[in-house]
Amino acid sequence: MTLQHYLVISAILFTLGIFAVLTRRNAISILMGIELILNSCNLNFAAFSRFMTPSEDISGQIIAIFGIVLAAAEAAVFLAIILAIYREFGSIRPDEVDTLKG
Amino acid sequence: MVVPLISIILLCPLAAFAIFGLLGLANRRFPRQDYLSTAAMLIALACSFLLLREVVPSPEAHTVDWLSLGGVTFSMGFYLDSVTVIMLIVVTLVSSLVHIFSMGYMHGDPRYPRFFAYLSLFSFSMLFLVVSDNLLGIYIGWELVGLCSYLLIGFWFEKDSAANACKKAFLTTRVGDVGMFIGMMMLFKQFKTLSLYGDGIFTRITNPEYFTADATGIVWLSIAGVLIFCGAIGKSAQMPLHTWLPDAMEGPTPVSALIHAATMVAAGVYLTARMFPILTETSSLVIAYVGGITALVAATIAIVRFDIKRVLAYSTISQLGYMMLAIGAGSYVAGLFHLTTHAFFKALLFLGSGSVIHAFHAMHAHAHDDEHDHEHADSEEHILGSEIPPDQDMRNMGGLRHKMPITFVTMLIATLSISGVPFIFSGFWSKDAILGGVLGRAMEWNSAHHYILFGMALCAAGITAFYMFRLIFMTFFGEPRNQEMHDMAHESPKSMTVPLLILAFLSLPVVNILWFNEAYVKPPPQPHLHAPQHAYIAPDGNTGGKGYAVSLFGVSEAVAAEEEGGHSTDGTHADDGHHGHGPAHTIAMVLSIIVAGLGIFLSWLFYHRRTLSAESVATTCRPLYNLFWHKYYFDEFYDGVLVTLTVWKARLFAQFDGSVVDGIVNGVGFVTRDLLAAFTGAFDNRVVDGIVNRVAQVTWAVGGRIRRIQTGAIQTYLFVVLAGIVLLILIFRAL
Amino acid sequence: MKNIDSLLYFTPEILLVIFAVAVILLDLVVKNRESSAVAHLSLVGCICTFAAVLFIHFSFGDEGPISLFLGMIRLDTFSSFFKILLLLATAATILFSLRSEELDARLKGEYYALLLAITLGMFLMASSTNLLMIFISLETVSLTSYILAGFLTHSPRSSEAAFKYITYGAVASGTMLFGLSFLFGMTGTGDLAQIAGRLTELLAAGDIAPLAVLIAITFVLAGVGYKIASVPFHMWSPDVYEGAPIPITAFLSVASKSAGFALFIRFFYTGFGSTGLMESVNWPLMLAIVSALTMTVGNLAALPQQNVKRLLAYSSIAHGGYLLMGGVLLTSEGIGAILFYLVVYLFMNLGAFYVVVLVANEVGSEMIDGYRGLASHAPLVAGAMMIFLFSLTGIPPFAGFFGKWILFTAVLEQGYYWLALVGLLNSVVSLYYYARIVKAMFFEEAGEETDSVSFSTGTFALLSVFVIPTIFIGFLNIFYTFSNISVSVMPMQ
Amino acid sequence: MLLSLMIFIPLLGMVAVLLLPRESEELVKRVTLLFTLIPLALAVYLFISYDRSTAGTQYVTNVPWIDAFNIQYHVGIDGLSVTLLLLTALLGPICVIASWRNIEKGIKAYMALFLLLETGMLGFFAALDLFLFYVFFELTLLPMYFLIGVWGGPRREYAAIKFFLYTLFGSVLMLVAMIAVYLNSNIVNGVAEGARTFDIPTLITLAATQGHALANSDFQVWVFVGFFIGFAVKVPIFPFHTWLPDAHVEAPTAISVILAGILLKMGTYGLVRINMAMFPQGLDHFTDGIGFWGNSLALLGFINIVYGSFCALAQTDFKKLVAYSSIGHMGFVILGLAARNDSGITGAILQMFNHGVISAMLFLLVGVLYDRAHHREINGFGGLGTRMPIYTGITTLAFMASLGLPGLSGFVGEALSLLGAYERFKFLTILSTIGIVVGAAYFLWTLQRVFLGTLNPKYEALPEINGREILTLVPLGILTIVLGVWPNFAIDMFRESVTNLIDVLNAI
Repeated sequence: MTLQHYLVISAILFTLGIFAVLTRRNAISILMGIELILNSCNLNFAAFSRFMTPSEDISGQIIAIFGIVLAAAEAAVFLAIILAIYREFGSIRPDEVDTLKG
Repeated sequence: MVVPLISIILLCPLAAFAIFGLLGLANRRFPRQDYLSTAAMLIALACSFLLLREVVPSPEAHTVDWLSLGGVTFSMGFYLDSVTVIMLIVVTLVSSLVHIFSMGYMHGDPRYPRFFAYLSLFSFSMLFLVVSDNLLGIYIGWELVGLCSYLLIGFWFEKDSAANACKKAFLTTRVGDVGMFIGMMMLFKQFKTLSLYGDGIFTRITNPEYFTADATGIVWLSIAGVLIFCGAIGKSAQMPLHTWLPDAMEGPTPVSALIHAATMVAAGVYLTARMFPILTETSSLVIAYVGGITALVAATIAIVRFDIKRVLAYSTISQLGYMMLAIGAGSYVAGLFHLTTHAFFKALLFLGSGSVIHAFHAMHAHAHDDEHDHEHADSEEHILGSEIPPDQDMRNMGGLRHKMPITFVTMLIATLSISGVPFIFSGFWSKDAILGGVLGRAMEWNSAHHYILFGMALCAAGITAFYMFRLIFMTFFGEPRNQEMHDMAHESPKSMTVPLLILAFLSLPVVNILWFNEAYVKPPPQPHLHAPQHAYIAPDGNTGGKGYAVSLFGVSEAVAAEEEGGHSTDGTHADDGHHGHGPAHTIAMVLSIIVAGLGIFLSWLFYHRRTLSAESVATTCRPLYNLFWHKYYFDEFYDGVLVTLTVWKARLFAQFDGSVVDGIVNGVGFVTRDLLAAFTGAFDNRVVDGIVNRVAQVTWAVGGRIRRIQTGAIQTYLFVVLAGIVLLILIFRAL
Repeated sequence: MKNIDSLLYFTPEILLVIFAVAVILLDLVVKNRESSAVAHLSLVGCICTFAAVLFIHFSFGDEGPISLFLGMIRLDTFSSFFKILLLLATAATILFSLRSEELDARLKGEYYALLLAITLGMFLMASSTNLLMIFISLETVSLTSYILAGFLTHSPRSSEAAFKYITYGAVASGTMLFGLSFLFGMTGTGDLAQIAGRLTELLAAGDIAPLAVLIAITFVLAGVGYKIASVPFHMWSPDVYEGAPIPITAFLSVASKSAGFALFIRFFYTGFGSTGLMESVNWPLMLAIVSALTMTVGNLAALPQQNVKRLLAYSSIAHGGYLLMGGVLLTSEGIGAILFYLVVYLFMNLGAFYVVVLVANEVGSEMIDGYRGLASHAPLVAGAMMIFLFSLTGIPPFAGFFGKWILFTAVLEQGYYWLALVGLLNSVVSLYYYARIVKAMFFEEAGEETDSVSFSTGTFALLSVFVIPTIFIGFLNIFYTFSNISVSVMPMQ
Repeated sequence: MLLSLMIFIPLLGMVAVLLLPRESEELVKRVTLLFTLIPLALAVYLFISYDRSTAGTQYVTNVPWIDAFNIQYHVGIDGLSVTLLLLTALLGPICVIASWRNIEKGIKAYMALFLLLETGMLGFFAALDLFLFYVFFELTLLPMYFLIGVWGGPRREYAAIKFFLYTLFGSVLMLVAMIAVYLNSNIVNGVAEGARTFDIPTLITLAATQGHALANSDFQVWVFVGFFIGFAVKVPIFPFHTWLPDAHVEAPTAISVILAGILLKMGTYGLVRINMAMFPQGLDHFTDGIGFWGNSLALLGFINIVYGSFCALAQTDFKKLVAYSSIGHMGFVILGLAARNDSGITGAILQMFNHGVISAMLFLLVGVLYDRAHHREINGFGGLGTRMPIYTGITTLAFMASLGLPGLSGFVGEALSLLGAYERFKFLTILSTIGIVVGAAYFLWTLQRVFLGTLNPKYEALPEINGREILTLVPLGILTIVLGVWPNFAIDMFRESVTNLIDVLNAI
């Protein structure tokens, strides 16, 4: 497996994530899309750090680790907010949450 | 000695007015404003007589810096020569007499004191105009007298007719003044000064550094001269700006006598005379023609008037035309001579008519309610819209000579004088001098122009005699036509008759000869005209005087002598000058006597013997009568233009935008008002302002659009983000 | 510098952490729900941190920039400047929150703790010089602000704001992270300065395509642009600002914008500042266009607004555009102008929001109509608002004018005449909507007869804290010099 | 020092007024009057003690202000500014007296704003540092905005914001030009040397030195345009004038007086002080009489004169008529300046001063009538001459002065401007004289419709002008007459300055 493979995969992940975020009619799926995006980034970092930098330099992997942590935190907050939305709007369809506009 | 005297002359009337103004501010009145003003005038009169001696040695200018810039300096000052002094005396004299007359005439008017204050202001302005030594000063006085005439014509401003008349007068003269101002600008650009004497225009014109009298130079100078003359056209009511003067008769009669007969309207002549040195052949000719036409036309109009004051008004216009003609034809002295004589007898005529009007006791009615109902208002006048107040309608008069002898006698003298009855009446001499001058010029140059001009002058003379006697006959002779008014009539009080007598005395030649003697009036040289054929206008100076000094004993020799004097400067034309001019005055005198006699005789037949009936003549030559009656349709013309323009306006706005725009003025106004003003006004509202508002609206609308993108749906936002990124990348890929 | 030694220089941040924890603990202890002890404690925290920042600045400032934690964080006057700015904003927000009635009394502890936490995150944003640190700080700030935006329970608007905010923020930061990953990949390092060097070399050598760099930069811009709400990454801000509690809106519009600019400046100037790079990828021009768009969109969209909070949201977008102008210049004058403008903006914008808080408390409305006749029954407040608004417009003699003036001088100096003209015409447009509020306050009468409101002296004291600087900053030398010193240390290729 | 005192005493007055209790209205008015009378006294002192024999600036104060940009607090007066300072200081108390009765609500705020406005105006005429100049220029905006917007007529909000937007638009362009000048102020032959500066006298000398960036003619043309638009809005010059009628009609009397009397002059003063003195080459490009651009400035003057006059002729609202007449009269100023010879410029400056006095009178008079009849429809009156003779008298004086009757001040300025302009632009000047006739037309026509004719029965009981109103009018009336009779009285002040300016203009 060469760097290109990893990059292609992460690119696909990223695109899928964006696609999900733009099209899904369910807040949870949007969250999943976001997770895909973040993970594609992590994959990138890991891959780059493996192929582009000297093997003793693992800063890339470290970034990836942090990325995972932050993604988790983000997911937590997101879910909490989705709960609030559900409480207020009785639905988690993003297109129904549009009282603020103009 | 000169400066203090003149200062007194100027300051007295000014003070009289100032006192009124200042007290008026505090809503107070000087107990006897009339005495105050009259006293001021009398002092001025005395001083003017003192000046009579002062001036003789040599004309001189006394100036102070009035407005000094880095480069140029405008000075104000007095210039004192024989002409100035004559004008001073004429003005102060007539003015004082009018003051006295008014005490009787205006008695009991609610604004009695104000009237005298205005008179004082006017006298001041007029005197300032007369003594000024520079164009700027003249212009200042010029406008100030205009203001006074505005105030005095509109003195009974409750009458709409008066209100209209005063506005018309101011605006019409203002048109002329603008021409004058343009002329002043031209002169200033050329000569870098507006002073006339000292190191002024008249000296710099000889200085090649400022001006060279080559072809272009002369053309330029002619234009400038004519433009300056425009001012005179306005003020002296020459064609085509004469229409305001008859309307000005809405003012009190003493005002008509002082301002619109004796002094202010003569200011135009005075100005032209002052500018004599820079008048070129062309501009002189223009002036002469304007004068001649005016003289003739105005006279013909006067024939058919019934309003006693309007007759006099038109006669004034025509006489002023005479003076212009004289100066235009180079008879400088004759012009000024006629100015002075005319000042007296015309003032006399007006005051006389005033006393007649006063006799009808209608003055107060006159002042307060403008009655539109009186039996004599005939249809034609309704059409014209200008009704004759009954107390001024000659058809109400007649047979007054028994009722008011003094008025009758004095007015008769004046009439004889104006009609040019030889030899004991001043009018004869002055008018004859003009005729002689013009004919002389014609014969000497044998120029067709001057023959034509002479013809005009002659006809005018005849017609003048005719309508003046028509006035006398209709007013004082025959049977009273309106009995109850006739019964009311009575001789006027002393305060009014005394001035009449004095003026009558002044209408005798003797008095005038006192000034037009030997070394007195001298036509100034016209230095820029060095071409030989102009030499006759550049005499050595004392000739003008000589002519009239001896004129009592025989005009022809005198004039011959004058011409000789004229040619002694350059021998070239001495002979034909002699031959050409010897007979000139004789012929002129004979002819003038004949036409005058003819005129008088005819009017005797028409209006006294009634062997001939005016009506029948009128009907036989209807068109001509109508022409005269409608004053050559001048007013109709102006109104017509106005109407058509109004129509255009309507169409124009129909296209401009559907509705009639606010800011369109209704009612009759100045010609340009309805069209241009309303147009620009609307343009300002709709277009200029409109554009601005449109910009605002567009901005706002765009704001609205941007708002709509903000749908509130989060996924739209995200899509915009992605789109934005892609767009940015694409754009900068391209760059 | 090694980690242990770094701790000394890290005192301010440590203090913030300590106080954040302390606030939570105190909140557990205090039983009385009404007491504002917690808030005051967090205020004390701000003050202590402030002292610490000043102490470190004046004791080590002259040693020049110090890099801490193995080059993760950089301590220099630039960061100190922002730290002070941010602390002022935080303190102000805490005071607002004390006076704001819409924030309900429960959950106090967390609220203030979060405020301190977000401040910490911003501190890091202002001073981090490594991709990792940048990303972490950005996320810290974002996550906290999501929570704060949705802090109003039982308020649909607040929740919706939070939802939109997090969705938008997550995608934006995700995109940024993707971009960062490529930067890392191309250069093999996380350190900004080294990235700059490597990129230049590689581009010069032709080992990488300019397009790759362009894409990376654009992705990064997505993250940064979202923080400073620049077109086309601005669309979250009006909704969030409108939905969030007013103090938080104020905080976001000032503090997180400032932090965003700190990050932006560091990132772009250190990371992409090399001339070689700019030859291949002309990002200043890109930013110039972005800033022009941003101010225009912000101002035009603000015109028809009826809700004052939303109006101010758009206005703050517009101001982001003005500030961005300074960022495209690559001159110390440009950055100096940004810093000075941020100081001014802090005072006038916070002031405006404070008045919004007060009016919301009294009238209970955020609509312009609610401001009708304010001048008659609360003249001082109305007057203050008038000053803030005209200062935002940039009318002399208020500070806003001086800020704009320095900004435009810097822009013109670089010959961006079109940009300056756009900016100035925009400020003319902006007058219109600011004046609408003034009009409502001064020219119109209150609908129903409202008895004149009496505010506590404390309110006026706090108000004057914003009014006085808004009037006088422009006339004082010190601020110009301070902002200039702060940029003197910026590495400029 | 004296000058600074004069500038900032009204500001002090503002603080004092704000500290007074809202109830004691009489006290507020008195205090305001006091704080406007002090500057007047100082202005008179300056006017008397000013050394007329030199063109140099006098009473100079110059202290550094913002070192970072080398901005100084630099004030001083030359002949031009001292004249306008006197005018400003004179109109101050007059307007306070004029507002004594007819301001119903918020008299305190009104007076405070008025004092602030006065500081702005005084400072503007005295400023010698470009930045300071601009700050004062803008400082007049805010109070004016509120004075129109709060105390104005029915459409006051529209008028106020319109005025504000117009002026701001103009001044941002001016700001660009100003910054451009600042940035180029230290560049000689392409290399920067020394510090940049905002100091007006320095800049003027720099702009005249060979090889200096400011002396580059293209640069001058562009900067000239920038400043020109800024000032043109204030003057106002067609087509930037449409704010004026609205603002005038809506503003309360005293404020209209200030608008017409002072604010318009700020525009023309700026033209003289900055555009002409600092950018002679730019000026030359627009006034050298060659081609369209060479005549453009004179053309604008001509348009203002004729256009303004005709618009005035079209109005039926008394106040709007006066407003448009102002546009017409400012046209003479532009024409005179375009002539750039001593008679032209002197005429323009005189016209500035005289128009300040006369239009002030006119607006006060309109106010007097409005306070009594509560409308301004010209056709709604008639025959008032019988009812209120004194008022009629004063109005006639003002009208005559305004339509340029010789012997009153209006004439001197117009005549000189025209005389000067004719030397450079024959054709346009001759066309402009139309304005004189039209001017006479609309004033006389108004006079007739309002005062002459039969008395409108509605106004049988109209009270005569009272002492307070006369008190506001008399000083102006006296000035009108004095300056008409003895123009040197004013010209002595700025003759040297004008000569100096012309030397600068001829130097290029």
